[in-house]
Parts: sequence; structure tokens; C-alpha cells
Amino acid sequence: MRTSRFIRHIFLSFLLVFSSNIYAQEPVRLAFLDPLTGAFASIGNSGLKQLEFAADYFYNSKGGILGGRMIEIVPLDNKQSPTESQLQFRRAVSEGIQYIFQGNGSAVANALNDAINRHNRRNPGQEVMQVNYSAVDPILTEDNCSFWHFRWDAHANMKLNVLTDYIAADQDIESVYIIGQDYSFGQVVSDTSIELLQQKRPDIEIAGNEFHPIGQVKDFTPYVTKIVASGADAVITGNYGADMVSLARSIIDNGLDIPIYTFYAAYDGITATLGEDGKNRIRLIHNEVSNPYPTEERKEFVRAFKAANPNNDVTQPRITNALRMIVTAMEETQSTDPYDVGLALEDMRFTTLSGDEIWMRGEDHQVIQTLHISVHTDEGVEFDADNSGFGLYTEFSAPIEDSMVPVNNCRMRRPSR
Amino acid sequence: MLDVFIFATLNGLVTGLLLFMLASGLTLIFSMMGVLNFAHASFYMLGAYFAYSVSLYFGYWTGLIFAPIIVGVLGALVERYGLRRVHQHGHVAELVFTFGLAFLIEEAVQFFWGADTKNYQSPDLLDFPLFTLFGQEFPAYRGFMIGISISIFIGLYYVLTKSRIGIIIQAALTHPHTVSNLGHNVPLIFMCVFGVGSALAGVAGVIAGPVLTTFPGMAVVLGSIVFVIVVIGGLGSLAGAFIASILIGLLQSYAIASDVGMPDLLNLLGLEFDRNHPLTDLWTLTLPQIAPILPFLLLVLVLIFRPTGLMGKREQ
Amino acid sequence: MTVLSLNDVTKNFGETEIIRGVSLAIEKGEKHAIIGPNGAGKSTLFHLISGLYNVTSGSIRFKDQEIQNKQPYEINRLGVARSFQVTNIFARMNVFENVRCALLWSSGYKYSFWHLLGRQKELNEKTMHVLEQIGLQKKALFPAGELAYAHQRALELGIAIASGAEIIMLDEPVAGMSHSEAEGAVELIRRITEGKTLIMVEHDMNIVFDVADKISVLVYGKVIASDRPENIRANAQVQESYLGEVVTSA
Amino acid sequence: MAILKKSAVWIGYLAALLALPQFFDSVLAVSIFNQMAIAIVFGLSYNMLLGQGGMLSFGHAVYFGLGGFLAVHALLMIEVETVYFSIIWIPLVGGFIGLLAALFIGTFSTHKAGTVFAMISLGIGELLAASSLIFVSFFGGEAGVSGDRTFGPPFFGIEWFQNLEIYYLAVAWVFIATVFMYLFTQTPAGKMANAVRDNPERAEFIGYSARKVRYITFCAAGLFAGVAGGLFALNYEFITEENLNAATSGRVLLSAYIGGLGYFIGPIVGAVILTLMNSLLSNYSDLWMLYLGIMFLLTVMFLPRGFAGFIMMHQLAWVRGKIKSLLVPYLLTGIPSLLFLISVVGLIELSHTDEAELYYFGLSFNSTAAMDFILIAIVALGSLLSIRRSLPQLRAAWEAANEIPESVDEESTS
Repeated sequence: MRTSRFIRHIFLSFLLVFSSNIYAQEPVRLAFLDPLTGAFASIGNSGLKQLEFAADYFYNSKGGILGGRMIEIVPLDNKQSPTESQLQFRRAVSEGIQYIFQGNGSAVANALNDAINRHNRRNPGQEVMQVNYSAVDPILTEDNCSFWHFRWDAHANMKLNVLTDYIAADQDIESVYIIGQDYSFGQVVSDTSIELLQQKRPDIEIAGNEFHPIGQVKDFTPYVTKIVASGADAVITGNYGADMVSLARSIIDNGLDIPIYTFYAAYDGITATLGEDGKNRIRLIHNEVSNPYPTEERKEFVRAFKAANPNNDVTQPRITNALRMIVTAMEETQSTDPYDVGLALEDMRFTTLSGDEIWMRGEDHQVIQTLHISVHTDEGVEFDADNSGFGLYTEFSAPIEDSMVPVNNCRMRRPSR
Repeated sequence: MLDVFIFATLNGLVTGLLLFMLASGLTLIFSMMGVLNFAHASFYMLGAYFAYSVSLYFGYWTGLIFAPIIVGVLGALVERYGLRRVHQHGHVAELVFTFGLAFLIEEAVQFFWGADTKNYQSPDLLDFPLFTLFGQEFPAYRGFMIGISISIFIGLYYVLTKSRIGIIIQAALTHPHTVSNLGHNVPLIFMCVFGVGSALAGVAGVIAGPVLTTFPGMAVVLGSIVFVIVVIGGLGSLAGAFIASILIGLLQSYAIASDVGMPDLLNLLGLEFDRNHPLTDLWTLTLPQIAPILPFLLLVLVLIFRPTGLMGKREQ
Repeated sequence: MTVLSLNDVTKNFGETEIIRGVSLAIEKGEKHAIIGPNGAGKSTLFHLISGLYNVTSGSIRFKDQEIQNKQPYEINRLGVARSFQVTNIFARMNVFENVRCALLWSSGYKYSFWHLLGRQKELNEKTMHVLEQIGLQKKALFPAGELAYAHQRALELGIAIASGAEIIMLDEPVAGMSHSEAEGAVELIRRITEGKTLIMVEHDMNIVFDVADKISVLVYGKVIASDRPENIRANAQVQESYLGEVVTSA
Repeated sequence: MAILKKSAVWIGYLAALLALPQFFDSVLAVSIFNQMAIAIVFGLSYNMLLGQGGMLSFGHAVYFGLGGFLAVHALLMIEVETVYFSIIWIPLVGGFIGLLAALFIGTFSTHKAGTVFAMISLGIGELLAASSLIFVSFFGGEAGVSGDRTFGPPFFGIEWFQNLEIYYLAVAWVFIATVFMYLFTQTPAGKMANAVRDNPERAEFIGYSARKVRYITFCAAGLFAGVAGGLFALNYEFITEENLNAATSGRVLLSAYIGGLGYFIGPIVGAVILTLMNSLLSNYSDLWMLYLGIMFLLTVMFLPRGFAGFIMMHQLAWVRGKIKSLLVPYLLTGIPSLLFLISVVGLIELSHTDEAELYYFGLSFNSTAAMDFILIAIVALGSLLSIRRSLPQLRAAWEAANEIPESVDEESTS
């Protein structure tokens, strides 16, 4: 009994700390739910810094929003685990936070989407909005689309649509090899690119279509051997993290000189690790144009960010877009209620720091924006990645019409008030 | 087809020999002390990270020499001040201790070096293709890996069969109790063996780091496989560990190189399933897809049918 | 009536023959001692009878059943219990639980997970009774692993006899005891094996001749003599190969 | 009297479980309690295996996870009305599956304890974790499967909208599971599990097949792990691959060990400690896993019987009324130890942070100033010296309080 009293004591003191956050001018609190510890911590922490910096740069330094309320970013560490995300989601609810930024991992995004929908259904008046800045599983704006979920990144099919356009236009490519992690995103990449390539360039041969378990492969050389043997002219991979680096490394080390088309092969240590070896070989499909940056406004922002965070880069400008659009919607409605803000976000058109106009499609809550293909290089790179001298140089930009994919299976249930 | 086969064999050998470098140390430690060191692969990781840090200032070759020494000393310290203390509480406590150590080392590596991958490069000296066969290059660094592995294997064999300490260790392989009764400074030998075993793992880390990527998860990826090898080979058997290492290296390499899977098997049997079948995941399974988990399948099968492992005599 | 018989039993470990054709017949109620020099195979013989080892050839019969190559627990359930030369108890459980565990099977509980032991009055009384017999009733709740050596040996005996087996096999029951402790132990053995068949390996000849009413001499894996104590004492071959020096030195 | 005393513990346990949300009723607190409830059942089931049966498993999450997956599938079936029963029985579904899996896997894994068992459990765990990513239609890949607990028939008007309702349901199950797991330790099979743990060879010579005893314990542990998995499914309404992989298996080992193996309350203590660390400490420091690792190693080295063992160590002194004599020496060593701990953690945090300023225990430190490091280091060193001085005193007091009397006849409560 003694121990339990002791524990209760600790508990009490901890909970007191939580509940004593009372401010004179109550801030608008936004949660940032991503891995801040563990294997993916660097990506999560980098995102957190970008969001915090953007909030300070655009709003807090200028007197806040909604007539003087500050934006407070509450970091929540989900350790890249769906289960942990659920716990942290409850913490956010417990603290009355109604906006959750989340990006890393479609598994987490899907779990969070489910949790938020359940929560919102059961607790009317305390709804929570999911601000998805990076999870690209198409299902989130298709079959599982929800009023409470908004996505600022282009989903996998949109990216693949542009990527296959690009590959199809390259007449030197006669066969491609697809390799990916054995999970939903890897499979989407494989299925969609085969389908689209067959439509666009039926003559391109799919030299291989390989899946490997996530994080289980020690050495990618055997896979590379197969790629070489297949005689492919290009590789498409959706790998991320260490699997991405190891794969690229093996391809390079084994002297295979063909382009590698990727989604996640830049920043957070990857650019530095690939360095000289990856030059002109690694290409990325992404949103928000890379070097050369088109506007002074954006350069200024990035310089200011680098000054404050010398070891980080602005890896995901869409975080800034999401924040700015939400604040715009809040100002428009003079409300922080996710329902009002959600309605205002629907079909909002917004000009980014790069001067692009992006559109939050109301039908499925998917941002429609220009997409770009950039190459890993050190030439013409004014803003490098990982302070390595290397960075991304945009070679190809797809206009908004080309990157748009029509809505297929989204039947959104709208809350009635 | 032949080119794939040849390269698959070479790749399998590289992996197998690398695994053996880890497995040999683990086996030695197990033979002497009766404890399966869960943290063994963590020393491998430490090897890679130390070598990376050293190589930033003094180049690759200095790292190759000093990193294993640092790791070896660390290992000896762990034995002296950690394991020896836990020893009195029995084998389960020792196993759990090393398990916790592995956990801690991973966290510590993230603390000191961060969570992202490190740009640990192979030396420029070895940055050329050793030979080209059927249009495929075989990097010199991989040849170097094979060379180092084999020379360590020979060195180890020589020390174990020719030197005095080797004889004692040999004796410990078969008669662990007698050796401790013979009045040798057993604790000191334990410490040395643990240190040398760790250092071997460190060497493996140094030479594998540039190829297999230096990142905090590298111990986990390899750790359980090395465990599997030591158990499949037969606990305490160096020869068994060698055979199992090569076996698993080749097995995985061939499995990846092959293109067969359940669909082929079903075709052979004249069966057909459509994509909506509830077991569709099973019917579409391919060998490359499951290659990395084959060792675990092998482990379970071996343990069921031959609990002493391929070459093992002793049961623990 | 013969309760246990060994028929030309051999046991090899690899190339080495340890037991080289042993035949023995043990009568009901007999107190049978097996003696012999170190390495003669006495403990191995015990392990063969009790099922720890499989025989290489030959047969062992308990009453009308062949028991060679049966599992130890099957043999135990038939009514053969044994103790060990090196103390072999359940160290982290207390003395009471040690003995109670030894009683479980013979009391018919099998692998039950629906009986609460605290409520089994008869079983607990039986356990206390055994504890009294071995003189450990005061140590009932003491962790077995922390008992004094003599007490551990007594517990070792207690576990062996608790189930009330017909044949009790004791492997050097007084090894390592002081003279006075050994005397007490002999008393104990005599008391608890009353009316039962006893097979015993022992080095202390005084105890052997004191307790046994039949003695077999095992040398190099063979029984060179099996007879009443007085005849064994007189047997020239035994004298020569083993007993002489021991008796004179004792 | 003794019976009253014994049931008093149980009533107290139940009352404590029921009363918790009366004191802390925030969403967060209830979510932590739910986590604790699940961790307690899972931890107790693991202790059954390792503490009671001596089987070191690196794959116990398999039974937890399988139970959880089937439980979520059962929720889905309730949703589409394939079956129709109240969700209060879901943990039983989980338990049933855990039992089935253990019944099958136990046939070949319980031959031997020790390393062989540990390795088989590791292999099975890895195999299943890997296959769970391959067999997407059942395991749902890395996103897992998700259900909704509110579709079944209401239970006395309760529709399970709130986590608090689930907490009370979990309490009922935790209590039932704890009682049954405790009772199991008091049965012939449960006691023989102890015997086989201590000495499998001898167990065979008192009529028991060590393997069968292990098998029964193993199955019972699988059953309760499955119950815990079912509770998980009810609380989170989804389950993913991570709940049956090696990390989850490792965590339960950690929690049981820190709590104290071999003591029935050990895993409960461990579950509470680990859950609190996981959900509270992780908010204050992103190095909490490092601290967890250090704490775990220190526990293995210095408190081999865990926190419960540490408390139990004082039983003798308590019974003999000498606990008071330990108080002062404990304080004398404890306060500098705490100070040492705080300053070391401070050093680690200070060297890790990338902010210029670190707020720590109400003080502000500058992470770029060497002076601040030295200051904390001095505190650490000073407290260390102080510990060294007071430690012999504590040892002497300890020995005085625990002098072994002639015979120890006091009844143990375990």
C-alpha cells in the first residue's frame, strides 16, 4: 500500500504540472505528432523545427494571430508507432488541443485518421483536425477520406503520375526495375508505376518488380546483382530511411550507372551520406520547386531558418503551407473551431512562398500543387542539404493540371451542425 | 543466369564471412562463459561508429586498427565490471544483462552520434572494380572484405590450435569445468576472451560499415541473425558457426537471386487462385520476398529437430 | 519375490564401455548396497535404473514390466524413487514445498491446475509427517537452498522417500558428512526405509555393513560378487580388488 | 484471521484499481490507467513464464499480438453482425487465441528450457513479426487492422464511447486475471512449475515430466497474454504488427525484470513503473530510453530481484521491528544518491540539448558555458563522495537489522 501511495504522489505532481498551463492571453495550441526519439527522430525533429520556426517567423514575431494570440507548438513524440500515436493523441485531447500536425508514416496517419474520426463522432464539440503534411497513402483522401483530414503533400499516385510522365518522355529508357519495401506504400509505387508506364510507354519493359522486408536487409548487393543482370536502364524505388541509403549505396558501389528515381532520398543525413557518389544519379519527385529558388521571399525565409537552425534545412515547405493556410482560415472565420476552419479551408486557393498557387480541393481535402523532379548534385545548388554542398536541382516541373489526379472513391461524410 | 549465380555466390560468401567474424567471437564467448551475448552485434555497431569517427580525422586505415582496439577494451570493461557481477545470479540474469546492454548501446550511439545515417566511406585506395564479369563489376572493397575475413579466420585457427591460451580455450570448448579447476586465472581469461570477441565484432563493424550503412539500427539487423547462426551451428562449435555462417549467407543470397515463388509452385501443380482468394498473400509469396526471414525459419526447424544444432555436442 | 532385476545391462558412452554386462536381482524388502572403486560405474548404474540414461543393451525389469529406456518420471510413477550424490533439491522453494511437490504425483494430483494446495489438508499433513520423519519440521518455511549441508542431505532423502515408493535408491547418502552427522543419517535411513526395498551406493564400509543385508561389488562395469555381507567380507576376489585396503584403512 | 488478512490485500487491490480515476479523471490519466491495466496482465503472464516457470522468452508478444488481432477481427465481425455478443467478452476471445497459439507452439518449444527455449521463442517471434507484414489480408500490413467497439449490444446501457468505461471493464478483467494467475501459483501444476524452474532433472524423479509442466505453464501464460491483447484491442480499437514484434517482447521482459521476477507483485510494480516512464518521462526528455536502459542495467546488476525484491528485502527487518533503525542511514545515503542522480542526468541533458538554455529543476543553465558543466560536475562528485562515506554506515545498519537469528520460523507472505 505504501508504494501505491508513493506512486499516486508522483502522479499528482506530474498531473499538476500539466493542468497548470494557464495563460493570460490563451495561445492557439497546435500539436506536432511525429517521431522525436528513435530511428526516425531526425526527420521528426527537423519537421518540428520547421513548424516552430514558421509559427514564430510569420506570426508570433508579428504579434500573434486572432488579435494577439500566440501560436504554441506542442511536440508529441509518437516514436513512429501507431500505438504510441494513439496515446499521444489522447494526451492532445486531454490538453484540449484541436489541431494535430502529422506527417511521417502512412501507417501512423491511417491509425490517427481512424482515432480522430472515432473521437469526433463520440465527442461532438471537441473535434480534432488532422493536418497531414507528408503521409502519401492515397487511401487517406480516397476510400478513407474524412472531413477532419487535410493533406498538403501530393499523394503517391499524383507523384507517380508525374514521375512516369518524365520517364516516358526519356526515350533512352527502355526498361525499368522497381524495388521497394514490402508494405503498402512500396506496393502502391510498384502497382501504379507499372500501370501508368504501360499506358504511357507500352514499349518500356518492367525488368523487375521486387519487394524486400522493411529494415531487414543487411546488404543490398544481391538485389543490385539482379538489377544489373536484368539490364534495366532506370530504377524506381519508394524506399525511405536506412533502406534508401543502403540501396543507393549498393547500386553505386557496384558500379551500376543508371538513374535512380526516388521519393525520399534527400535531407536528414541522406544527402550527406550519398555525397559525391550520388551526383546526377539520384532523382527525387517532390512538391515545391528546389534550386534555383524562384522568389526572394522564399530565399529570405530559408536564410532566416538556417540562421536559427544551422544544422537543419527547410526540408518540407508544405509544413509552412499547412500552417499558413490554417491560420488564414482561422483569421477568415475568427474561430479556432476545426469545423469552421475546415469549411474555410475547403477550396481555399493560396500562394506559397515560391509564388505557386495551390488549391485545397474541397471534395477530398487534397492539396493540388505543381510537382517537380530534381537531381542530387552540387552544381547550381544555392541552398544545399545537410551542409554537405550537395542538394537538389530542379530539372522538370509539372504544372498543376498534370499533377492532378481525379477523385475516385472518396465519399466524404460531412458533419452536420 | 550464370552471371547471377556466380555473383550470388560471391555475395553470399561476403555476407557469410562477415557473419562468421561476428559468430566466431560470440561462439568463443559462449564456450568460455556459457553466456549468449545479446550485445555482440552492438559491439559490431560500435566498431563501425568508432571507425567512422577516427576515419574523419586520420583516415580509414587508422580506424581499421584503432576502432577494434577501443571496442575490445570496452568489451573487456563490460565483462569485468558488468557481466562478472551479474554472473552470480545465474545464466538468465546474464542473458538479460546483455539484452539490456544491447538496448543501452543503441540508445548511447544515438546520444553520441545521432539517429541519422553516417557517411562512412570505404578508402579511395580500394575504390575500383576488382574484376568485371558478364558486364558486372565486383568492387575491390568486397574482395578486401573477403581477404580480411579469411585472414582473421586463419589467425584465429592458428591461435586456437598452436598457442597456450588457445589450448586452454580449446579445452574450455569441451570441458569448461575442468579448465576452471586447473588453476588458470579463469577470470582474466574470461575478460580477455570477451575483449577479443568484442574486438572481432569491432573489426567486422569497421569493414562492414561503409558497405552496409552505418546507422543506429545496424546492430538489430545483424544481431539476431548472428544469434541464429551460433545456435544453428551448434552452441560452442566454431566449425559449426563457420558452416552456418556460410550457409546462411549463401541461402539468403540465392533466395534473393532466385525468382521462384508460390505462383510457380502452383503452376507446377496445375492449381490456380484468383486475387480475391482470402489466402492471396500466401499464393503470391515469392522467395526473394521472404529471403531475410529464412534464417529464422531454419532456426526454428533446426531447434525442433536437432536441438544441439548442426555440429553441437553440448546442451545448455 | 524379485522386484527389480537387471539382465546383462551394458552402457557405452561413445567408444567407452562403462557398464559391461551387469545382472542383478533384488528381492522385495532387501537392503542392497552397491560398492566398488571410483569410476566403477555405480552412479551410472543408478542412472540406468532410474531412467536418466538409456541402456545400450540388456533389460531392466521392475516387477513384471521392462523399464529400461523409460523416462525417469514413468519409472518414478511405478514406484522407484531415488536420491542424488550431489544435492539435488528445489533450491528457491522452501523445505515444505520441496517435500509437498515430491508427494503430489503419488497423491494423485497429476498436472491439476484446479486444486488449491492450501486446501488439501491430507496432503499438507502428509508433508508435515515426512518433515517430522527427516527432522526438518522446524525448518519448514526455510528456503531449501539456504539450509545447512546436513539438512540439505536430509531433505534430499525426504524428497526421495516422500512418495512412499516401493524401491528407494540412495546414491551416497552420507557423502560429505561429519562422523556424527553420518550416524544420524544412518538412523534416519533405517527408519524411513523400513519395510521397503533399499538400493544404496556408499563408500563408507561401516555404514554399508551396518545397513545392508546384501552387497554387490561393481568393478570396471562388472559385478564381481553379489552376496550377503559376511560372505562379501570373506570373498578373496573382492578383498583383492577393492575391499581389502578399504576395510583395513577404515 | 489469516484468511481475512489475505482477502484484505485483494479487496485493497480492487479498491485501488477502482478508485484511481476518482483522483485523476483527465483523458490522459485514464489513457495511462488503461495502458497500465494492459501492462499488468501482460506482465503477470510473462512472469508466469519466466519467474514461475523459468522459461526466458524473447517472443511473448506473439500471444499478446495474436490475441489482439483476433480480438479486433471479432470487433469487425460484431460490426458487420456476423456474430453478435457484448464486447465485454472480447478479452476472452483474445485469451482463447493466445491459448490456441501456445497450445500449438508449446508442443515443440517447451522440450527444453534455457537457451534452446529462448532461441525458439526468438525465432518464432521474428517469423511471426515478419509474416505479419507479408500476410496483409489478416494483419493489415504496417497499418494494422482497426475496429470499433461501439457496435455490439450495449451492456446495461453502456455503449463504450468513453475510455473511462473501458477502464472499468479492464479493471474487472485485470482483477479476474490477477486472481486466476495467483491461484494458478497455488495449484499442483503451478508449484511444479517452480520446481521445474529450479531443477528440471529432479522434477522428473518425483514423477513429473518437466516438459509437460512447462507446456502447461506456457499455455497458461499464452492464455493470459491473449487476454491482455484483447484488452489492448478494446482500449485502442486497433492493433498493428508492432504489438507482436520483438520490441514489445523486449519491453515486457524489461518491465517484469525491473518489477521483480519471482514475486507475484513484481510485474505489477514493473508495469506501473514502465507505463509511467513511457508516458510521463518521455514528455520531459527525449533521452528517456537511454535512462530506461541505464535503469534496467543497474537493476539487473544491483537489484537482481527487482523493485519488488528490494521491498521484500526489508521483510525481516520489518517483522522484527527494526525497520526504524534503517531510516537514518537510508536518508544519509539516499539524499546524496538522489543528488548524484539528478546532477548526472543534468550533465547528460545539458550536453545533449541544442538550445542555449536549459531549464532544469527550476534553474537555468547555459549549455555553451563550461562553467555550468563544471558546476554540476562538482555537485555530482561531491554527492558521490558523500555516498561513499555513508555507505559503510548503511551496510552496518543493514547487517544489524538483519542478523540471522537461530531459527527463522516467521511465516512468509509470498
